[in-house]
Amino acid sequence: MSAGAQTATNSTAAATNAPAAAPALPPPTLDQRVSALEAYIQNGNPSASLMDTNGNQVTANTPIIGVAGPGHNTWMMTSTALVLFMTLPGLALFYGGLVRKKNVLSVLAQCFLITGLVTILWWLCGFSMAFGPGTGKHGPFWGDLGTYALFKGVTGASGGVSTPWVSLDVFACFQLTFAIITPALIIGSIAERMKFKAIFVFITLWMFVVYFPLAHMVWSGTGYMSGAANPASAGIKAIDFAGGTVVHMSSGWSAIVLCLILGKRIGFGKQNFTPHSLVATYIGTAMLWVGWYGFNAGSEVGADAVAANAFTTTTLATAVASFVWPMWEWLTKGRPSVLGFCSGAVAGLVVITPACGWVNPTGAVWIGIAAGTIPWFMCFKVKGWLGYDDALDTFGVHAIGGTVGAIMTGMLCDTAVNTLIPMQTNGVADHVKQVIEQFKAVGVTIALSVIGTIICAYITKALVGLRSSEEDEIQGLDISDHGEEGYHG
Amino acid sequence: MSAGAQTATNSTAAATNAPAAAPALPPPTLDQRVSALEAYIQNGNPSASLMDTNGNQVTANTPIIGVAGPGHNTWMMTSTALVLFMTLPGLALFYGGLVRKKNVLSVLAQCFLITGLVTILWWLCGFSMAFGPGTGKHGPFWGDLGTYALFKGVTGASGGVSTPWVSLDVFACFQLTFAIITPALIIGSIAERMKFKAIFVFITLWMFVVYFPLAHMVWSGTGYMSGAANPASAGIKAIDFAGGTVVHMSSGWSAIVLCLILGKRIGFGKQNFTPHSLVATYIGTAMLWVGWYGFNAGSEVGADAVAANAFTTTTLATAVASFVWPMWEWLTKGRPSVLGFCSGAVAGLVVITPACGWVNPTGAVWIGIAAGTIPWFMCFKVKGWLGYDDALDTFGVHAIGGTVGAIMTGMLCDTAVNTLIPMQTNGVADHVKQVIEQFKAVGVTIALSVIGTIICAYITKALVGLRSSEEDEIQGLDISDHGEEGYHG
Amino acid sequence: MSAGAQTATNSTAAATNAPAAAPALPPPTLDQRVSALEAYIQNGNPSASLMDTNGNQVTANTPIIGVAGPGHNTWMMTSTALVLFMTLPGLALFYGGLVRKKNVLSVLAQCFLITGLVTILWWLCGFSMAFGPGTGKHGPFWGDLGTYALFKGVTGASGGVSTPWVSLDVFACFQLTFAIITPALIIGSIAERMKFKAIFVFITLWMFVVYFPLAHMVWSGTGYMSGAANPASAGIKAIDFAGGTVVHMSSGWSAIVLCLILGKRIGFGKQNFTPHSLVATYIGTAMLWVGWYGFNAGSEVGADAVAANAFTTTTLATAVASFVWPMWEWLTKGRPSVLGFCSGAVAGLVVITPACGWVNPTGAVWIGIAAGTIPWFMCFKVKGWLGYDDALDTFGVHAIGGTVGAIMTGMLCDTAVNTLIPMQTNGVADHVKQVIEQFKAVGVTIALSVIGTIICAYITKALVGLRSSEEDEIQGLDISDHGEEGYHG
Amino acid sequence: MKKIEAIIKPFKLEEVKDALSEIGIEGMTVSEVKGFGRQKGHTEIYRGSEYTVDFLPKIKIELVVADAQTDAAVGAIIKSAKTGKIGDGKVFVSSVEQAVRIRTEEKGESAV
Amino acid sequence: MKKIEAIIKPFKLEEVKDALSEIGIEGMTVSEVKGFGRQKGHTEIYRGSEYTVDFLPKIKIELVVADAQTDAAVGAIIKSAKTGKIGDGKVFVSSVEQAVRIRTEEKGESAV
Amino acid sequence: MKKIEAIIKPFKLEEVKDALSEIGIEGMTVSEVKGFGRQKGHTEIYRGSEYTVDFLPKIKIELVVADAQTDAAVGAIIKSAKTGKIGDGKVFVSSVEQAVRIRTEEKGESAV
Ligand SMILES: Nc1ncnc2c1ncn2[C@@H]1O[C@H](COP(=O)(O)OP(=O)(O)O)[C@@H](O)[C@H]1O
Ligand SMILES: Nc1ncnc2c1ncn2[C@@H]1O[C@H](COP(=O)(O)OP(=O)(O)O)[C@@H](O)[C@H]1O
Ligand SMILES: Nc1ncnc2c1ncn2[C@@H]1O[C@H](COP(=O)(O)OP(=O)(O)O)[C@@H](O)[C@H]1O
Repeated sequence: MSAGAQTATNSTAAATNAPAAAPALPPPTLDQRVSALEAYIQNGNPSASLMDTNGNQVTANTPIIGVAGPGHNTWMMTSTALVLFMTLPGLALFYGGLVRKKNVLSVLAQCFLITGLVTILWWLCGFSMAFGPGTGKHGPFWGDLGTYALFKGVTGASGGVSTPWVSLDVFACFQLTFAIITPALIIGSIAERMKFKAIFVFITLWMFVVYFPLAHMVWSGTGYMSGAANPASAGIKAIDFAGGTVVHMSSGWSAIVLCLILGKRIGFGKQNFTPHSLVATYIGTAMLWVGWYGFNAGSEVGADAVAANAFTTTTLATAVASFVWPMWEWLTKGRPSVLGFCSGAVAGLVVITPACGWVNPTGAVWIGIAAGTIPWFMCFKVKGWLGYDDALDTFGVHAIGGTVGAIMTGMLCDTAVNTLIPMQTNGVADHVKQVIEQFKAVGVTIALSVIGTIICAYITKALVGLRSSEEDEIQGLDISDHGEEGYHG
Repeated sequence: MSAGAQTATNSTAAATNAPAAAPALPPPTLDQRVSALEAYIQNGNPSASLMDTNGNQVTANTPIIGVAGPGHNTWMMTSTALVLFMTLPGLALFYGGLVRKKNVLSVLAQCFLITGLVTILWWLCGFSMAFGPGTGKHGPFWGDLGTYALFKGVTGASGGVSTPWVSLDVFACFQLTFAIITPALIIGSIAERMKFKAIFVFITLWMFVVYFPLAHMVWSGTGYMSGAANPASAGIKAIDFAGGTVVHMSSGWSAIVLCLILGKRIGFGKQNFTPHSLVATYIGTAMLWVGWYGFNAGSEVGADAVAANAFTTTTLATAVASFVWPMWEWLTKGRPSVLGFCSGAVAGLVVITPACGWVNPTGAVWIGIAAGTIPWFMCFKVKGWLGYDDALDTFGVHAIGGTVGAIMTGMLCDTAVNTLIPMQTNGVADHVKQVIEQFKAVGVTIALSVIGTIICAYITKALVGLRSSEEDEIQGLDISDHGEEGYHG
Repeated sequence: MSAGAQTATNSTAAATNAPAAAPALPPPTLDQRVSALEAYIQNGNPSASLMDTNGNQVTANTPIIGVAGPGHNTWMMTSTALVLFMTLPGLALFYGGLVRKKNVLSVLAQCFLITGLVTILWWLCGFSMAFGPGTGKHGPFWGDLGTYALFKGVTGASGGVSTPWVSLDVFACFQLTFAIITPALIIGSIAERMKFKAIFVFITLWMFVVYFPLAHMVWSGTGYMSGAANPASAGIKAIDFAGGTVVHMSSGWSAIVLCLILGKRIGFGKQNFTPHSLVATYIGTAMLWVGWYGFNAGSEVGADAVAANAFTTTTLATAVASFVWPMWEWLTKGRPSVLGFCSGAVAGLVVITPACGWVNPTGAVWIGIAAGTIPWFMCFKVKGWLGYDDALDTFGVHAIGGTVGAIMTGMLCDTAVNTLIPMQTNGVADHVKQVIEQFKAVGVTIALSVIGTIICAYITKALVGLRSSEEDEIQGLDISDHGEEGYHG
Repeated sequence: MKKIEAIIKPFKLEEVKDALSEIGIEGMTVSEVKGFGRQKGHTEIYRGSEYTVDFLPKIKIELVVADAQTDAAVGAIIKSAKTGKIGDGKVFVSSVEQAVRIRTEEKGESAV
Repeated sequence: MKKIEAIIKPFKLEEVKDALSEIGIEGMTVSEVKGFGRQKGHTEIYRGSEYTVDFLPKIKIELVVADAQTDAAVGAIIKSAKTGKIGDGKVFVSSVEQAVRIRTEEKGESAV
Repeated sequence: MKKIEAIIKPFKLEEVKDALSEIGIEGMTVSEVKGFGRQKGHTEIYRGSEYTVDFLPKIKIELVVADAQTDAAVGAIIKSAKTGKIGDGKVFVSSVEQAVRIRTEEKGESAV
């Protein structure tokens, strides 16, 4: 199942209704109890064998229904820790190494701020907005405030039919780490010049305007673009295993818009903006890669064969892309660079993200080649031609990479890997149909991100202003925004 | 169950007696075998269904009794690796970044020394002293030397009735990582001036005088303050899920005492003691957070719903505290600092530690707010008023944070989260009772730590002296104690 | 079972034949289904109870046969991520910190290059050559190109009889991370002077000439030295749990040969070659340690009691060695150094690698003492006497450590820990027999590594040359090979 | 020959270098220094400990020029380094008795 | 005007700065240097390779002062930098011909 | 007394130090600097942004010597620092009026 399939929309219902109904039902048979245990191994629905052909439960629950299973729960706790590790310290170091020394702490502070801020929003209402069932007309676009606000009913019990073996609270934490890293990615574009207060306000608004709706649309059981979790009634039957649209496209396209509104850094194109520590960037890259296993293989919400496939394709695509990008540098500039290896790896991770649980290993290799080539071309050529100042290349890598990934997912998805593909792609015609759905999802995502960011940016500008003063920018944001220096002595 | 409940006191007994008794017993029924498998999913006792109402075993063991279960064992191996990661390199970097450049290696060396030294002590007799059953009068305070000395009987078989699904040797390693990080925390207070040899002697003594007894008292099945693992006969029915008393209070209160005995660093209050690398501190903080999931959720010794709850409350409290601390800075000093984000996160982790498996998500948010406020106030205000030189704020964060956590655990614990709460807190009166137990445990812990540290410090002073020479301190401990420099060229 | 036992040689056969045969067979009984579930807990063969005494399957598969089990699969995904973490960023930082500032990026680039390059080779044919069954005369020495080339048949389904609970694709990724770190270790010897292009060519050749054959010989079910996985027909009945021969001896002995062919660094013995950042080396060491849990305990390919034992012995041996090495420094040079703690830990990890799943905790302590002593003596004394320029001591630590480990494994292995020991070591005589087998494997490994490296090195020299120009070496490889600097401003 | 030492704001280095190149100066030596002067520093707070940082990052440029070039060089530096705000720095000129180019052992003005 | 260059022990910087401030000196430039002299260094050992480190960390203070202030400044430095132990450092005085404040283009003693 | 300032290639430092020690010079101060001159730099590319780095790492050695030692010292530096390739650096000599040893307050040539 894809990340989409895990939406826990009816979980509390399932967990609380069943016991209530139980007294009237005969106890489960030994066969049913064994079937439920087998469902644990298969990451399947343990209640299946309790149902008659109409889906009515005919015996009482076995003792393990509603209980999270240790293997799957372990994988999800591990995955959640890994995805947090991607932001803190992974992304912080990756980005922090690329800025000038005088701004390193500002990047670090921004990542940490987002972690705390988004957690609070998620607990307050974000999880409910994104993964609450959402009824009525707005159901496909927006969850609801009531179901999980203040983590009501978010306990260690299993998350329901679609995530039967994982604690709902662990699932909520797992999804939280996605909600954290997405806005943190935006920072790359606007580094070294946006003031801290403005980032605070902008991100708060952006979560409500862009992220919560998009996560709901793509991953919720009632979502508008949720081809896997909402196969019956999704308006757009797109697939996105781990967040090509929700995470990378949304952050990347928002980033370029914010970057254009904000303007270039003082001295751009004239002064030397060399990364202050490629060693930090390298450590960050490696941590991103390692953490990304939680991001991608964790998005299966269970440690089954699809998770294993996602793990494998992530490995292949990333390694290939990390190889291809510096080879292009070698060919065109005479030397393969460390930043090239790092950029290639991150690009590979981005492009495989939507695809990892849908494509086979060979598909992953193709994706790796594309990931090492197209974002490279964006950063080395197109960026120069267009002249925008996307400081750390969030656009070139995440927006373009996420878009390429979304489309290639439709081209390369394989029903032998995952049976939930809406168009049951068995030939070119099916793939064309799936690609069309993917293009629609790409269009909606870009539109929402661009318009949402324009709105949030101008509100922020009106409230607190966007840019640091010239003096602060020259002195460096570490001292002006945080009263500290990164290194001393 | 709390960390306490996992004490493996009768594990080898269970593992060896059963087979001996088996021949006389009829084989287990299919129902019993299925029940044992279901117990695996539930992290329950697989032998329960083999017993009659008097607790006598009536059929032979099923094939999986005494066998560690893969999901739970995986979680505990992962958790153990994560807790080691907290010390090496997490804490080492967190502390190492805060000292001056000339002392960075000394902090790193001290953390590594403690890792090796404590491992050897643990293998020799420490595990046995802390988690050996302990009989007779001293039983509540001290284990025994015989049971597990030299890791006798510490094998991959399951650890017994209270930790049925985890290998005893993995449990011993997990607890070892706690025994490592606790003395390593003390280093924060006495950084930059205590000589290496003195740290060696002091820590060796301190493990015997303070740590092993305290771990036994709080977490062993016969412990004096072990309200969860020893509900029947504990003198103080306190609860401490992952080490608020054993780890943070013991290290923090010992640290301040040692710091006062040692005196201030040369130049304190006059020279500039700016942290030499907040980037290192930041990386260390993030690693602490990630590793702390093993510390807190691992303390359930299994991947069940309580572990999931501990995981979730750890996330919430930490994120909230990391947000609140810099907000206080912003309010009072005009700027939120990176060190503020880091300090808040660590404070949050400390305060939630005793509470994580007992409180619900809302309780965690309250704890996060307290953690971002009280230790902040200690470091920003009280420390200045009192004028002690707690170099890296072990007292302000760990002693005070651990104490606040111990008490708030009693206030906020929730029987819906964990049924093992001694006072079965269903109303204000029960909570008051539990809080009183918590206060008693706080008192005992402080008394033991303070008195123990005074004894160990003066013995150390008599044997090898405590402080580095003035010349060494000025030159920096890296060169004088280790003959190396942290950075070169 | 040892790493060897996991070879998945007949996995696809098992996975595909069974269903084909199924229609004719009666369905499995409830007892058989429960037995298969119990096999999951025990990491045993789930098909065992389906067989008659001749090993013919008499009932159809239960639903979980061929399905990876969540607990074991989780452990192997976690372990794979941990082993990748060892190379990126662990080893890269460990080595990167030890070189001079002007060469830090070159080491980082080399590690990343190897990661991408080896992944591509592994996918193309390497996995098939190493773990393909291999038939006929060459079968003991070399797999085949057909079975798994381009990851054909490498899916999320379970890997077969010998790794029944782990996805074959996860196993392939796990083994890939070993194939990555092995050549990356070689870099230590030839750091700061071998040109990037030459490393590219050399490593490509070396994988085919040394690594793939050796991995096959030691770990495949048909391997020549695979005493555990091929007990019936292995020519040399040696045991190597996680890669003492395949990983450490092969890289270490190859490294010294390449280092001698390459010659010393300019200025060796005259200029100051102080490590540029022991902080980086320390972080790298800690990451190696944490990641090595995946390497060692993961080599059981399942989360059972042997994995738990490997986890425990790894902890003990490493901690002891990290303590012993600096104590020798303290005794002989007056000061224990941070580099000593780090070197001791790495040496401990190396020496316990072949032994971890075969020896008991006491054996591990002995191994730790040897590991802190013998490699220390090599680096502090022998290296000086012989005068070779093994820049980062790959020979002293990995070649010597791996060799010591291979032999001590035979001396200390314990049938109570693992029943697969070929010589069923129950007394001195059996141990002597096992040690003789170990010596044979040591001999073959050294011969293959030395000869293979000579061949590869001279081919590389002929094709592209080996050394950087004098000017490039003085300027530093970062600028000359990669056009970048590690730190700026 | 004269030695010119200029203490400037770091971000002005490129401009000063270009200005000097333009008037034909092809050698100089640069170092990172900290300056204490009228330009006020800033306060840094680390967990409640406040430090006033009044040594600010500056760049020192040293160049030895022929007597005849001195005024032009000083002028070029002043023009290119000036922002008009406090902390722009200083230029000092002193006399050099001898200069040698190590590579060729040329002496005097032809060495610089 | 005179240029005073003082090589001092790093941990004495604050004291020297204060001493100079007291006698009314409000500008100086400071850099991190390594000193070689009579003060003996130490040995560092990295995996058996021993290196003698005889370049020790020092701070160099440069300040240009009016002729009249020179003696006072030198005196203040000596007094505040002295520990009496080997390695305390040196003070050198030389002559400066011109000084310009970049911001205002003031010249001579009013520029320093 | 004279002040000798030498800009040399970094990897030559040990040799120069030894050469100076041999002729009895027992004090000097060293700093890391960046040099701009005829020696051409290199290009660095970071994700498509190309930067020409023409400030190259150099070492500056400063030593104050008695007048009589000047020529010997300059000669020793030149000899030991020379590689014959562009970028070997310069030696500048200027006059120092006063030198004080902080520890003893000795003045003049006995202070260096
Ligand atoms: N007397 C001096 N000697 C040496 N350097 C000085 C002196 N006065 C100022 N400087 C240097 O010049 C820099 C700028 O001086 P400052 O007084 O801050 O501003 P301004 O040059 O605009 O008056 C200082 O940071 C310091 O490095
Ligand atoms: N002749 C010299 N020229 C320049 N700097 C010198 C000279 N002699 C000493 N120094 C500097 O002064 C510092 C202290 O000198 P040293 O001989 O160690 O002690 P002391 O000044 O107490 O005699 C040295 O580390 C070096 O930086
Ligand atoms: N006029 C100058 N004033 C000060 N330093 C100079 C001057 N010219 C060159 N240098 C220094 O000397 C170094 C070497 O000079 P360069 O012209 O590259 O080579 P060479 O000395 O072989 O002619 C430069 O990097 C710079 O540090």
